[in-house]
Amino acid sequence: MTALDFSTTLGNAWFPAPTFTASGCASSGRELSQFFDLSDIGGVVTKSVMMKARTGRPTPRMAETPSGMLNSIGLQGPGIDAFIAKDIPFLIEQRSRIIVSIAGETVEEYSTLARKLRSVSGISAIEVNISCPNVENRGLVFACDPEASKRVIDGVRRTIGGELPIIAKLSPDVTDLPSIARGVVDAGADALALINTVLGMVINVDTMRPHLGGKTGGLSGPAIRPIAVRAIYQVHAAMPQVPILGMGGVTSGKDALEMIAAGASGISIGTASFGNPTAIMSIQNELKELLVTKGFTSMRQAIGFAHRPEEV
Amino acid sequence: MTALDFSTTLGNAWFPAPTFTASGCASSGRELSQFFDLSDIGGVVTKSVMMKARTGRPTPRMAETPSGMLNSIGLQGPGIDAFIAKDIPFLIEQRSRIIVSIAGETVEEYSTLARKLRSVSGISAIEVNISCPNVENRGLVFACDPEASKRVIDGVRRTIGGELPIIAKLSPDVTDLPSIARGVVDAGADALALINTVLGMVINVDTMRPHLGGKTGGLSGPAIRPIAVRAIYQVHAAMPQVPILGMGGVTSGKDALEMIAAGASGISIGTASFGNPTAIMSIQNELKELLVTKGFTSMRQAIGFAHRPEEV
Amino acid sequence: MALINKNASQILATVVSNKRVGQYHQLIINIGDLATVCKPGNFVAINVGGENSRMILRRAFAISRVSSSSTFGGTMELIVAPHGQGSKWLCAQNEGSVIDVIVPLGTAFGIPTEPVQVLLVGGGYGSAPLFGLAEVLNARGCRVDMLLGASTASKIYAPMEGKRSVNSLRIFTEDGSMGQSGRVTDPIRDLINDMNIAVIYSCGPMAMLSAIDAITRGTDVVHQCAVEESMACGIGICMTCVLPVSDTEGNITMQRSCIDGPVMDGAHVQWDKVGKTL
Amino acid sequence: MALINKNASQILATVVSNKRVGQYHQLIINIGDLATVCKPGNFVAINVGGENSRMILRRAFAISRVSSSSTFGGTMELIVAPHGQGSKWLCAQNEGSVIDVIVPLGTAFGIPTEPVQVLLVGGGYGSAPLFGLAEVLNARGCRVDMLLGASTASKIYAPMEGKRSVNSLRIFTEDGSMGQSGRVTDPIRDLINDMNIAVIYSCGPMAMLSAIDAITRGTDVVHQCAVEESMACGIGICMTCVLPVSDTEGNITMQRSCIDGPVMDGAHVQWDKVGKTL
Ligand SMILES: Cc1cc2nc3c(=O)[nH]c(=O)nc-3n(C[C@H](O)[C@H](O)[C@H](O)COP(=O)(O)OP(=O)(O)OC[C@H]3O[C@@H](n4cnc5c(N)ncnc54)[C@H](O)[C@@H]3O)c2cc1C
Ligand SMILES: Cc1cc2nc3c(=O)[nH]c(=O)nc-3n(C[C@H](O)[C@H](O)[C@H](O)COP(=O)(O)OP(=O)(O)OC[C@H]3O[C@@H](n4cnc5c(N)ncnc54)[C@H](O)[C@@H]3O)c2cc1C
Ligand SMILES: Cc1cc2nc3c(=O)[nH]c(=O)nc-3n(C[C@H](O)[C@H](O)[C@H](O)COP(=O)(O)O)c2cc1C
Ligand SMILES: Cc1cc2nc3c(=O)[nH]c(=O)nc-3n(C[C@H](O)[C@H](O)[C@H](O)COP(=O)(O)O)c2cc1C
Ligand code: FES
Ligand code: FES
Repeated sequence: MTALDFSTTLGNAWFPAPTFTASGCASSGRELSQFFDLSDIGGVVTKSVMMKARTGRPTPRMAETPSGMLNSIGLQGPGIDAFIAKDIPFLIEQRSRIIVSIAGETVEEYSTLARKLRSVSGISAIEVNISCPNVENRGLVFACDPEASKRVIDGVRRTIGGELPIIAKLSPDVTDLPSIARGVVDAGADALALINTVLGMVINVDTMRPHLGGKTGGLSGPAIRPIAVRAIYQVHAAMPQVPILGMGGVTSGKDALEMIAAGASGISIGTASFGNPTAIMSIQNELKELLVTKGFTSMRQAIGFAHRPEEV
Repeated sequence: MTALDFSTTLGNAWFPAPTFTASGCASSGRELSQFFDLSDIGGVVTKSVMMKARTGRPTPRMAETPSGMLNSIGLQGPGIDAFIAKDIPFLIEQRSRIIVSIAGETVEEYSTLARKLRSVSGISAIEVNISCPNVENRGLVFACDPEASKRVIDGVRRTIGGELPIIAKLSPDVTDLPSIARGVVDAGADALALINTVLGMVINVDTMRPHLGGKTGGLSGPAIRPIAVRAIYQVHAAMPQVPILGMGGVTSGKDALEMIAAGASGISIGTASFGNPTAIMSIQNELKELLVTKGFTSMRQAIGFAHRPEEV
Repeated sequence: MALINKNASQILATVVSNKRVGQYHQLIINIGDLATVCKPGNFVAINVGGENSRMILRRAFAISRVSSSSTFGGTMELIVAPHGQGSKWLCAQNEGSVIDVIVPLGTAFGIPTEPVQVLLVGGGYGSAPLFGLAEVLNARGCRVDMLLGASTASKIYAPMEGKRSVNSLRIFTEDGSMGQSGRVTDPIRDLINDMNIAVIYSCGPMAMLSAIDAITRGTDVVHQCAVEESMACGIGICMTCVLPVSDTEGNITMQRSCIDGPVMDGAHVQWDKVGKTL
Repeated sequence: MALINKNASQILATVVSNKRVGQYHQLIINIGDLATVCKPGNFVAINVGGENSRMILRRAFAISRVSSSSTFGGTMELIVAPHGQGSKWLCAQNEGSVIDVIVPLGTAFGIPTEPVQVLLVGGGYGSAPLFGLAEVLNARGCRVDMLLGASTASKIYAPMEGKRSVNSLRIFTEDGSMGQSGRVTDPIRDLINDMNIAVIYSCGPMAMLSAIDAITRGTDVVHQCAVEESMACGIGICMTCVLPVSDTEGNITMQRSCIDGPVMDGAHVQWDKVGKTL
């Protein structure tokens, strides 16, 4: 087997592998560390953390759908202080690369979270999950509002300074994704995470009511993969220089390669880990093998390959 | 079995059953008529017809995806004149209720299509497929542009007069579906068809290029059902008085009931017919049985049921 | 807490037998040496639907019993109700089928260090893990009494050989088709008063567990219950399976039933807040 | 045209046998009386992946032969290459498996009314429908010569008994592992010149069909080819399976290979425009 350079970069952060957990699908890594060594993957993207501890939405919080699932967790979590005190040290001890995902209810809250993280060492990047309701604007999701998206990223950028890469995580539930993407890049995002879940609903025909406690939920898993690939392709076409952390239904090395060819520099694996705790490890191995078989000597050569004109 | 009133209305059009073909998934009915009697279902929604004959997009035009498929047909069709001359008479002969779907490239073209159809008898309603690129506005899809959507429906309404119900078919690929829906209803739509396909892409990892000739395609089938149910629920919550023709991944009577509970007055069945030519017949039978089992005496009692406050 | 699954492995396991028992299927599955690390109260997570399945999530099943046989090596027993698509698929797997399981998962029942009197209460297939538990308790010298309930006779799971480890077994059906007519919770209050019960172990529908909690509240009886919530991952990473639980300081937090459970202290679970916004 | 499928039925059919033949699987499937309405060139559409399948579309397979046996009633034979998930699933179905098929579909090969000389050209599993066709042509009194080609020996499907109905059979492999080394299209031009061939019947990869068209163009030889395009529905309602075809007036339209085909007049297919925007 020829030597394959499997590493990737997101902004100025370097990772030995392009395969990450997806935020909210690995908690803070502790549970998965019982199934594989966290330092063997590209990195852990932690569950979006907010200022205060949150209990989240009522149950049921999940519903399986054809080749997918809905979740409505409501960002249950310990709050930023407990997270920094307990979770970061654990991950550092495991020699895991860390991407911290943050979520807020106001533009200000995002900046405050960034301020708290600024002085924490051992973090490779910050993922800013803007698919949250903005309490200052009728609960309209930040990521669905170009202006609010920009303000959030701008605030985080100013607070955090120029060092730590900022990955803005966008929602696919918008009319014009490339323009939202351009807005947050202009505001200071170094990279983009695509895609967050798609808004969905299941009605329980026994009760004839929405099945989830939170009524609507986020659709994830293989069902949404074609939507994710399209989103990555569209955004990469518009801004080929901006690195993308791709996600949405990746379950195999082939799926990961699809996203890389569409324009992703890294891949997050979420729902697949629910079905198989070691999914990331096997996806990593399959992806490596595929790249080598296809004659690539570095993963990065494959990024955005699908955009090249066909050789005749 | 207690008598069940299975009929429904969309605007002032009455149908003996709430189950229809989906536009583009039954051609003009001829081929399916070899598998069941077209007069046994609610009605046939014909493939969106344009002014001129069109050859459509290059092949491959389809890709199967997990629990779904992508298509990129590009509105291949015979043009309105040939359609009126050949397809309508066949459907009338079969005693099928007919909903004609129209598609245009300009606001004007939609009105012209409506004018052509105004004098044709035997049509129950017109479905206006506004998920088409607007050549007058950088190819931006009408349904993604609130103003253009309204103008199309307004033009069709003025041309067609007050008799024939207009069903505006919307795309889910928008930030704020209820507001687009409200716009077209204000402009004169009597009902809404929800949802058209979701924009997606598959990359062929052998060629490392987009698999479809048209690069992107429309995602349909069970994979998108949770998105469709959410769309119907949202729009019905905003405008409970506006009838909705629901669609997106319905394959069973249970799926149909989910959509009815979310707020649909009728159901179109598309992709399911590809897997099973008699899908509509079985869905109809299953839905009837479910409604009776649940004690409904009329389908219409179930419309929007999921919005009612829970009895305690 | 977080290392609760350190013995868990994902393996391809062969179905050794599949028998219908009333409305359930008894499945014996070969899990080799993993049988030795399974404790009563642990569960397994199984891939369903085969290779091309549209079902992407595993299904959880309580381990009813484990044993090591010379023919098959270590095996585990599951009692499965054919409920929806996934459990129906599992019930359709015949001898020789190979299934993908993760085992053992979750927090097991706590076993008293002293030979105390205990009461085991099972509802429906919830009785399954109680027989394995009874063996362990019996070996500890505990007096083990058991109550089983269901709506009807065919939903009572009470194997002959299981009765060996219990001092008494009473059965309740709502329609009176087997044992006494009534609910399995009916006699508990009297039993607590009449006998010196230290621990109640329960497994069954949430309503049953909650009813037992209401009975034990204010008494000295410890209530170890195995809860059942919808689980997407079964290993603690998704946060779908949560229940409101109070900690020692009385703070209520949402705890994961897959990893902080399924066995929980009934007195800590906030039964009235399950499924509500906190 | 549109009533091409009036004999088609959706049925649950039992697999009678499944044998490996080189790189293919030969499946014999019981379709009862429907066998009597199947014609050479027709195809079947099969549900794949079982009840919980994430594969929602049927897969198309050419009917290789039909026969009526006293033991099983009418059966059809398919020759299946285990290619992707769907065909692999089909190849894994054993004797006794019940599968959901729609049969027969599509336009069959046109049979000459006179006993003319014909050439049958098959590539890979494309040879499958040619043996059933040869029987019919032979019965009509036609002289039937056959050329089969593939990349390598294990991809040649040429059953012993199939040879009964052909006057000659020549095999070509690209790697020379069976028959002559070379392409199946190599000898066609000479054969047309040397023999009085009225019709070429072909089935195989699109590139092969297109090459045959290039050879027959300008000659009197009729080219009946069975095309293969990705099909979502197989019954003419989805418009995914189209090919550019010229009508008698020379207008080029996109025709459905499932219903206006799969057998088409090779001279009408616009081979250079396949997969292009018109
Ligand atoms: C810890 C635990 C132990 C269990 N032990 C047993 C057992 O020993 N025997 C047994 O028959 N069943 C047991 N169950 C329930 C079993 O997991 C469900 O019957 C099964 O998940 C239903 O899946 P399905 O595909 O048949 O139904 P579906 O209706 O298709 O399920 C759809 C989804 O909802 C979830 N779901 C549905 N019903 C339940 C439920 N009642 N509880 C949890 N999740 C649900 C499933 O995980 C699935 O993702 C247990 C569940 C848990 C959480
Ligand atoms: C009229 C017709 C006759 C055929 N006859 C035979 C036969 O006799 N023996 C045989 O082995 N195969 C035959 N095929 C091809 C067979 O249908 C494909 O091998 C099969 O569809 C591949 O499915 P899969 O799930 O294995 O592959 P996948 O790669 O999973 O297929 C994915 C999707 O692409 C489509 N697709 C992929 N490859 C092809 C292809 N080559 N042609 C058409 N659609 C494709 C499938 O329909 C499916 O929807 C025929 C195809 C057609 C259209
Ligand atoms: C249970 C669950 C919880 C999630 N929580 C978060 C979260 O806290 N923050 C976030 O940015 N995304 C969250 N996501 C979205 C995922 O990170 C990911 O974007 C999405 O699920 C698509 O990837 P997948 O199909 O691989 O899961 C969550 C997804 C799931 C299924
Ligand atoms: C092959 C194909 C062609 C379609 N063509 C049209 C069309 O011409 N006009 C239209 O309004 N919708 C068209 N649609 C969308 C369907 O009418 C329907 O909205 C969508 O497929 C979701 O329903 P389903 O999942 O039941 O297929 C098409 C869908 C498919 C799969
Ligand atoms: S099931 Fe995922 S955390 Fe419990
Ligand atoms: S496969 Fe659908 S029209 Fe031919």
